[in-house]
Amino acid sequence: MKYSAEEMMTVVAARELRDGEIVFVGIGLPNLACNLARATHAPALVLIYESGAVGAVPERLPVSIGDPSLVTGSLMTTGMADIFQLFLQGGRIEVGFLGGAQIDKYGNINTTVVGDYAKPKVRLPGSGGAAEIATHAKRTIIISRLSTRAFPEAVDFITSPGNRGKGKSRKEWGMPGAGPVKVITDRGVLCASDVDGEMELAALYPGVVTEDVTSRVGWRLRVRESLESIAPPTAEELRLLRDVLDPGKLYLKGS
Amino acid sequence: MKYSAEEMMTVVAARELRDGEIVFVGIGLPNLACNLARATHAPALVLIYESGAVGAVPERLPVSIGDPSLVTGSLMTTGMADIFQLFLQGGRIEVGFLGGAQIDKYGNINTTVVGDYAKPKVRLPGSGGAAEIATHAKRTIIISRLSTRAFPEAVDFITSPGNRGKGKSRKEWGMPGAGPVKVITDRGVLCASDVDGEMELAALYPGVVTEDVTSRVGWRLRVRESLESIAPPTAEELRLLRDVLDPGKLYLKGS
Amino acid sequence: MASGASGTSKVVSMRDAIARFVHDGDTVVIEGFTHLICFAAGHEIIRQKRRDLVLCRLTPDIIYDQMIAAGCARRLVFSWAGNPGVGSLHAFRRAVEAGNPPLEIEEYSHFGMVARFAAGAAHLPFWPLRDYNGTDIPASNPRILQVTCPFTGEKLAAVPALNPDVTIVHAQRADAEGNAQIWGLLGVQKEAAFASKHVIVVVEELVETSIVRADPNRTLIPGMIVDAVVVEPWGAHPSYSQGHYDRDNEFYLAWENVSRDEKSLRRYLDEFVHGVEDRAGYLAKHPGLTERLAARAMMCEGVNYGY
Amino acid sequence: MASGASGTSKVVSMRDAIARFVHDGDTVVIEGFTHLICFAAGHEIIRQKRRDLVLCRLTPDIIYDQMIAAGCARRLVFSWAGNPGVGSLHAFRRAVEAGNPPLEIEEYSHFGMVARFAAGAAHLPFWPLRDYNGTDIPASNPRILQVTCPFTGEKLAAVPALNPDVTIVHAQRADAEGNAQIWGLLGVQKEAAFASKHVIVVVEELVETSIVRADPNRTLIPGMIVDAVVVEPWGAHPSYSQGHYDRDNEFYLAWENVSRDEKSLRRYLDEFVHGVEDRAGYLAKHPGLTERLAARAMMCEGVNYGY
Repeated sequence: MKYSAEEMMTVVAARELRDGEIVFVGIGLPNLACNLARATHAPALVLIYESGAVGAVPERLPVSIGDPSLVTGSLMTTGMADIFQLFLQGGRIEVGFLGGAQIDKYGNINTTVVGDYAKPKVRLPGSGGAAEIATHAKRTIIISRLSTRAFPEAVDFITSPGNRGKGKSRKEWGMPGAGPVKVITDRGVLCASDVDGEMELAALYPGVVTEDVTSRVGWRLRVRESLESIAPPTAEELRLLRDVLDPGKLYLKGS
Repeated sequence: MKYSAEEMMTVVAARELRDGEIVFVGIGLPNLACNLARATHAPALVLIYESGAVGAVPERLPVSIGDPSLVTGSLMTTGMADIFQLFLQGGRIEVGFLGGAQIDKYGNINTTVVGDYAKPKVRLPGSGGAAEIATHAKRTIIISRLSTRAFPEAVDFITSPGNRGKGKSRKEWGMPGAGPVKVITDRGVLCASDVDGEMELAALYPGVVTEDVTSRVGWRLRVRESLESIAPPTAEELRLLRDVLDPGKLYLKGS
Repeated sequence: MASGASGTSKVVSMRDAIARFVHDGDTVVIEGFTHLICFAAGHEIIRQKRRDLVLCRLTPDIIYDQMIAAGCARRLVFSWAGNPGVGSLHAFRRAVEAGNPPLEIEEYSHFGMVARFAAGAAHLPFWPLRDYNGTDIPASNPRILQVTCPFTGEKLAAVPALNPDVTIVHAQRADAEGNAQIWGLLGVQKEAAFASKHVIVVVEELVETSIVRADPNRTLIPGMIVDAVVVEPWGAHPSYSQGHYDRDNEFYLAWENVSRDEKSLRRYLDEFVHGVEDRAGYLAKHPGLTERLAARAMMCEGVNYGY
Repeated sequence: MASGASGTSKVVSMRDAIARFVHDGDTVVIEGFTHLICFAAGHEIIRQKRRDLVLCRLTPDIIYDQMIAAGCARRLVFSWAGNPGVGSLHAFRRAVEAGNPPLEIEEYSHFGMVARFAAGAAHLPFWPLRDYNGTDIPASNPRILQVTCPFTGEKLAAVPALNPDVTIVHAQRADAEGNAQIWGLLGVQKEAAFASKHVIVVVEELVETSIVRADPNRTLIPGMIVDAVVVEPWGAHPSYSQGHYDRDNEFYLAWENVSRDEKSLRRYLDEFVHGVEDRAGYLAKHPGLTERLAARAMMCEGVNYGY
């Protein structure tokens, strides 16, 4: 069965989630991945959105993180001070999903500017809640398509902290969470080194060879000795994505 | 018409309130005074209780500051963090009522201990929200029966700050509110000096002479040159108190 | 700490909840400002003879007076220790004035206690507040310090985070996973629960999750931070539950005489705490109580969550 | 600042509210996270040609993009400047990337903005948060400093209080004194309103005070801090009001093309902002809108406030 890169990324992200976990969700693929996980192995997943919805069960695919469908039927809807102070800073979030225009070898993410901050070539939206998710979630998972532009050795601006930045490790900075443990790309998965937090190629998708990944990363990517090979989406996963979860192709545009 | 000391104190306190003011209310006489003011010249008074009820309109006399009748029909019921941070510290409270076991010449109040803190002769309940009311309300009014025991020159323990304490004036301490501007007693009213914040005899009730007050205060009480004489309760004020507001003599026990 | 959603029920008996989550030496919070004070939990702690507890609460109220008299407490952290609307807590006073039994105290104002819970809930080491200038409060408590504002140079009071081992919250209703809804006075229950390693939610009514989900703004405590749910109607008596029953003011008035004398207090505990097995037994000893205090219906309208 | 209760109505037209409470050079907040963003107020500010405003908001959204394009803003204080779910705010990008028009920016994360409002509301000079370590954010903004915990010695991030001249909050309903009830997403509206010198509440429905008093836990903003009440149904379009109407996603998608070109953006403002007198005129230009977006009914049950 043929499938798209987005479908594969969504499936891989869904499989990362364990039943009952508390997930801080953004819009787009992470949202779909959570829905897929809930429909398969993790029915008790708790979805939290920075907008204030806790335990959301949206009846439609939310078009923004403040979609009314996230509120209706949620377990709790509260103010943003609670979300950032009690849930995130309070250490209650187990998994956070992040993406960004640039991701570097330590998983630092830039969503602020391309170029110089004072005179940017491209002005991006900025942090939103990403800096806090990256700081406080017990672990974060980055999702991004590979390209040398998106994966420079060092990002132009660190919006969300990775495993090492500004000369110190997360531990030295005293950051609570474990940081970005994985980067799910369109060709394989990078995992953070236990030793120094650098991202290493750890798994490949079907039909992908090592060079397909290393050539699309802007630094000399470390490759683990034994690479995992990740199973393609099952027929059931694809059926759920295509027929149930995103039949209007709101997120899976390329499929 | 005869009337009791409590009735007079309640009437004098009620007259201190201006229509539309936001009043932080305790239980007992202040509560009754607010109800009397609402029933006479100040129908738009807003009552706030530290328990979280804002704009309360209790259908019965509340027996505690957390009485359910304060919630039912209130304009807003919220958590105590809001009450202390947004309403009190936020500077939204115009008048606060306070009482205490000991009140000194600067309006410092003790509700903590009689005697030494570590080895108290009498252990009192402590601050509750009184320290914050005294610090943040735009002005406070103290209500207390006179006695040399209740009005020592210096209190055993400053629970709620008055106009001068621990060697500094309110202004030097940087306290936002004006502090205790009046002490309403059972025989007359003391007012804070504009110069140094010391309480001075400013007004007498009908039939009371200066010595009736000065002899019941534990320091050499300053007496203003021209003493106001305060009108007794009107027939209407007494009717409201006795027939409408406290017919069961819950607060006006002595009447 | 409760972690994630079990998908399974957390409903247990009060006996099991206390046995499992309250241990000798623990820092324990039973919160609720006048409203929703869980006397049922306090009584079970007394029955299970817990010792050396650090009891924290803004207003110790009658329930902590009973726990102090029963010898459960090593230390009291509080901001107003009285019988609200009545007068003294005499067991507390005997402990502080005469060391009978010995009791350490650690004292704040209400705002100070609120701030300690807020810091604990937000995983901050301290909370800043404009307070205590010109008072003897900081000198009486070495845990009240000052913090300097990095912008203005102002010195503000600071209190440290309070992170209890267990917080017990009484709620009008919750589902089996502990998603708890409270209306009326909210006190500091949210902050105390989020600050705590473990949370026990005690409810008047166990409801389907669909009831909670129908009005998510009413949820004060999410099930993800709750360890146990105990269904205990009338569990807050003589405190009250808005919409269920009124405060038993007669009881508060009577406590003055019960607690003034050590022996009569002990007789009270013998009969109404040790002398019963659980809350049902307690209620059986109060005939007519539920009729006397049951709330009349004053329903508000619902709102529209549609889109 | 609104002071006390007038006992009289604060209801005025949007034109009068903006004329009276929004002045050139003011620090202005129109809050609402996705939900309840008061476009009607933003349009009136554009019509009244306010200049040199310091616009603050977590997510500038389309409304601030329009105000920037219209030349109202001197400075933008924010944490996420995008078209939510779509992409860029092009007027904002033109201003920042090409100085067209010139715009100062002051940038935080969401938590930083929440914390600034929280400090302002609580009358504290700063708010502490665990944030920004290992990032370039503090170096880009001199108003992010550090504060030292007096108990642990830890260094935390600190942001200064934000106290706007005026905050505009859209609510589902309020009474004539401005006691406002909001359900669904609450954003930072409470903090922003309490932090502000003046507050304008704009409502979908003006209700009797008895409706507010029937469910006091639903009140987010008390009338005592409100200066003006404007009744403006559909005033949040293309944003939404839970229980009244859905978000107009088509509009958000279309904005990408409208705003990408300076001239087409100006044509939009000419037709839909300057070209109408008020919200009624705006709605008249969108036939079928109310039918397309009206919410279906999903009422929750009420609760019992009796005792």
